[in-house]
Amino acid sequence: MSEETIINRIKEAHRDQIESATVMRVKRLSVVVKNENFIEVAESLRDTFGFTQPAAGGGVDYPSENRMQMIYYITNPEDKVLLTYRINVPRDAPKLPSLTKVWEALSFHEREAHEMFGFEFEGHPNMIPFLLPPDWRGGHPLRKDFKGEGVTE
Amino acid sequence: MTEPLIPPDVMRVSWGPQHPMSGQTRILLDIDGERVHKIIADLGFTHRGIEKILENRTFFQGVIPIERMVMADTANIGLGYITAIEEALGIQVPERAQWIRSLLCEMGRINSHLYAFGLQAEATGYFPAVFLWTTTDRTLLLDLFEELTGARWSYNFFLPGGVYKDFPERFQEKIIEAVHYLRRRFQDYWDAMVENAVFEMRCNDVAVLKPEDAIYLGATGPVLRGSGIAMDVRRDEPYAAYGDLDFQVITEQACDVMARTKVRFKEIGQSLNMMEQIANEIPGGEIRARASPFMRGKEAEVLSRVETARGELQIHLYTEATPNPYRVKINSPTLRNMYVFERLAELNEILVADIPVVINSIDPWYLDSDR
Amino acid sequence: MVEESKELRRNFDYVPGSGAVYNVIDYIAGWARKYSIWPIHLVTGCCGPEFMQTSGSEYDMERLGVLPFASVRQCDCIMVVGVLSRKMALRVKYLYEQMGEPKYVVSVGACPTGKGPFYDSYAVVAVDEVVPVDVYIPGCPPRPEAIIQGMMLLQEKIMKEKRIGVKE
Amino acid sequence: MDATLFLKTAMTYALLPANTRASTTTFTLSMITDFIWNLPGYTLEFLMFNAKPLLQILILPGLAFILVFAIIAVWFERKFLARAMLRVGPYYCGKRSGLLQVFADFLKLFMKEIIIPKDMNFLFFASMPVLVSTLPAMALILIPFDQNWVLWNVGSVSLPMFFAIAGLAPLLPVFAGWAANNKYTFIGAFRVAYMYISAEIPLVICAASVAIMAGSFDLLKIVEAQQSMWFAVPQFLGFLIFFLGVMIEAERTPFDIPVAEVELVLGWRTEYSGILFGFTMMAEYVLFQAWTLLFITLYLGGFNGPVILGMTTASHIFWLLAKFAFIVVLIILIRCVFPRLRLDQMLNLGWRYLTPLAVLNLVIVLGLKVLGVY
Repeated sequence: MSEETIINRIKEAHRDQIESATVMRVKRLSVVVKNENFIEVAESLRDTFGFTQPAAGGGVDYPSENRMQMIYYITNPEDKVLLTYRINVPRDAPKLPSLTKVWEALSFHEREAHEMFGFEFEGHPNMIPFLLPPDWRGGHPLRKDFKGEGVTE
Repeated sequence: MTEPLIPPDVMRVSWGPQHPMSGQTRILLDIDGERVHKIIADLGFTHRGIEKILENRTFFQGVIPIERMVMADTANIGLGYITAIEEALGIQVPERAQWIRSLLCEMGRINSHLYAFGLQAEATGYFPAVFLWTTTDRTLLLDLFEELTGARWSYNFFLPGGVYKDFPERFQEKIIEAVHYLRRRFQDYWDAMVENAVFEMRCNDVAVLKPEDAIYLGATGPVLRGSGIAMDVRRDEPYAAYGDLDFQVITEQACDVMARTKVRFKEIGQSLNMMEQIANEIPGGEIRARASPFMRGKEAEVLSRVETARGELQIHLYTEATPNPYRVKINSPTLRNMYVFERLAELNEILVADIPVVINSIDPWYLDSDR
Repeated sequence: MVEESKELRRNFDYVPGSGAVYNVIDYIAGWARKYSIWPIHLVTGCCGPEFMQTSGSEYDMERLGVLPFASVRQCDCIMVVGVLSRKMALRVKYLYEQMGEPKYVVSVGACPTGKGPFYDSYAVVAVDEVVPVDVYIPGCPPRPEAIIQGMMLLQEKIMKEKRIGVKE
Repeated sequence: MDATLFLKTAMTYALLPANTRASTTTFTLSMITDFIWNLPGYTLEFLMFNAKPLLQILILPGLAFILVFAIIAVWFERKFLARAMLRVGPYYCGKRSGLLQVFADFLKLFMKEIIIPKDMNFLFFASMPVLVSTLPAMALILIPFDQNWVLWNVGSVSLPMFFAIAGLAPLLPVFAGWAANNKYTFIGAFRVAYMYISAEIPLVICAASVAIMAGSFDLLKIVEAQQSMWFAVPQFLGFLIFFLGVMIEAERTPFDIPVAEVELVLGWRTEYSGILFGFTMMAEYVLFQAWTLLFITLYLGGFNGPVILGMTTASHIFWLLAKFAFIVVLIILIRCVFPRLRLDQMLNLGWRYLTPLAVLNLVIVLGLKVLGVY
């Protein structure tokens, strides 16, 4: 299946549930989802479109637009296509449901995004500190307004 | 780390970060007798914040911190970042430079796989014979690296637009000599490790990872190929000179620790073939396109993939009209494989004695997973 | 410890020839410690492979009697190999405190010495912020020759150390 | 207080008479000569009458033999393994051979601070390293080096006596591991318990079949019965089983499961520091020595061998030591070649293979006895 076919089929299936679906380049797809349909579209991507292999997840901070974007990287092991599955959340209340129910291997990446950006994942089974020291008080390092060093006590 | 609760009737053992075999991580084991019920990985002991550091470096400077992610495999890691920059900035790379890059990447892969099964040998208690043989053979590779790039581990040899310099004199012949020597040595390793009866007892049918689990848990690299799934970025979307090189994607059907070790062994054979092919067939021409060290980016978003020795490395690069990137997201292979390791105890029966063998079968490099 | 030793020395001063005996014991102890440095198996960062090469065949640190050992109780040297993050720094401190008394710290590489290429990182500390350091070995990563020279410097330092068992 | 300080204090008190401490006195050689002259008159006679047992205690099966063996074995093992790893091994300590390396290590351990963890049982923790290296040494003195060179000749019960003493040795690591109150030592201690039980039963059966063949439990008689042919020939099966058993009992590499370094740090020895750790290292070699000597006595003809230059006792001792050296080198060589077994595989080996085969060996011996071959 070519990239355009996949994108068109995704658009057909979830016309109202996604904000945009584009082909970035060869073998790279991008789907931006609306917040309320986050889990359903993910399940459909996994079951119908064959994006069964999760690779990673991480965020991007846009302070000027007052939003943060959480990106999940999902692979289709048959077509070898990499899909970035994105969701925009407001910067001051970055709440979103956890995707570990759909792809459980994203657990580590959500824990990382939680401490690096401050995303709140609802329903994550094991939200404990991951990369930073347990007594970290310095805020979220990968946000654009993070300055200087973290403070540990 | 605020630890999860300890269930009744098990003992929780903290394994690392100071332990002969643990590397730079801490693993909590819930054990009952010799049986391991649950593995909890506590990462972050080598977290340096490379993603944040890269935001404060220019494109040329950024190669230095990112190469420190995997010291045994710096060529592949550096190439991931460099290809992302080239794609974002629209730089074309001459063909000869691509071939030199592939050569260095394959040598790095051999270097890294040597490290992996040297440690695997040590993990089974095979300390004397094989573990330090690998260091002996690695000196040969390191001398070649030093001759070509001037450094033993962290070359900083790839630049946006090409490579730093061309082959020195008689370098091609030296590569072919090295390939012949290493082929002979790998036969020794194969005989001493894979065909050793006790080593087989330790590795066969340990930590079986079924293909569907491997995909679902997000395994990558030799772990995935050891479960019989032929996924390799070099083949799926060729970068550097891999489109012109002949190689096979190695898979093993046994899905256990031994299968992963065998995959690494056979991949080294493929890498040696590629080294020979590059030394014989490398095209002439320029080695570097013009690119200013102070170049500015343009607004772009690039997602590059390369196949490192541990698996697929993805670098998601956001650039703006500034000399440094806006955001670099590094999706490291070890972090994906560490989750597989955490779940292996629930999929299989694993004993305490198997833990070092199993953790080395995924070939972890914690500096890679922690960034 | 220091006071105890000083008091003992004072008692000794009444005995003629005691200084010579004392020096002989010191010499033997220094010689034994010099040739039997057991660093602990602790790799904190990315100079690990180069450390392995140093233990390997071409350079072979065991020639000097340097034998990496498993448990902290039996060791007398921490080689901080590679970058030291905040999370690991706490562990290095614990290990230093758990080690038996004549104990030394060697900082291998640019990162533990002065943060190296991660100078502006939020998560990296230099090793001398955590534990006292005896020898610094620069390089990123240092060549095996440099590591061996560092260990030889440590040996010299141990040999010169008077009143062994006491760190003043 | 570390050992250096202890040593210095001891010297202060030894050199000075009690009433004159901390005052200026002249210390002369005459103090030593006076001490010797003032010894009771029977001292010299006591020494002369007991010269042989004293020599045995101090030199051959006793102290010097054990220490020299431990030193040479450690040195040889380190050099030999280094060769197998394509390295040189210890080199600078002791004029380019590394021979003094072991002395340096021992002295350093002796002068190191001893750390007593907070939550341990002091009595067991501190006594076990000493006991664990002395108990196997007591089994060692039963081994005959010649007809008239047996330190402790208990006559017809020496083989059971050996098993009684050496069988106690595995208990001590269990106590030590429990006393240290550390999870790794705890796991290591239980591995010791599992392993020895599975290994000792085939060993005892094999030893019993040797005793049946020789017609006596006396180690001396067993050796004499092998004058024409070593028992390794008719009991080849038992020979192999006992060889494996020796490696298991001595915790040599394919079976060094209780102290598996990459799994359990150092097993039951993890918490020991300073000279206490030195004792546990020493224990490994004493145990190795005792079981290897028993193995040679039972299967390889003990001290039997051609007499050289008419010196019967000396050549007997020479042959025993030569066989001993051969077996030790063989066992160290095996360390270079095999990875470690897992505990369950080891138990499988002990119960499913070694024990039935040992019984089979016993049956063969009984058959030979009944047929009158022996």
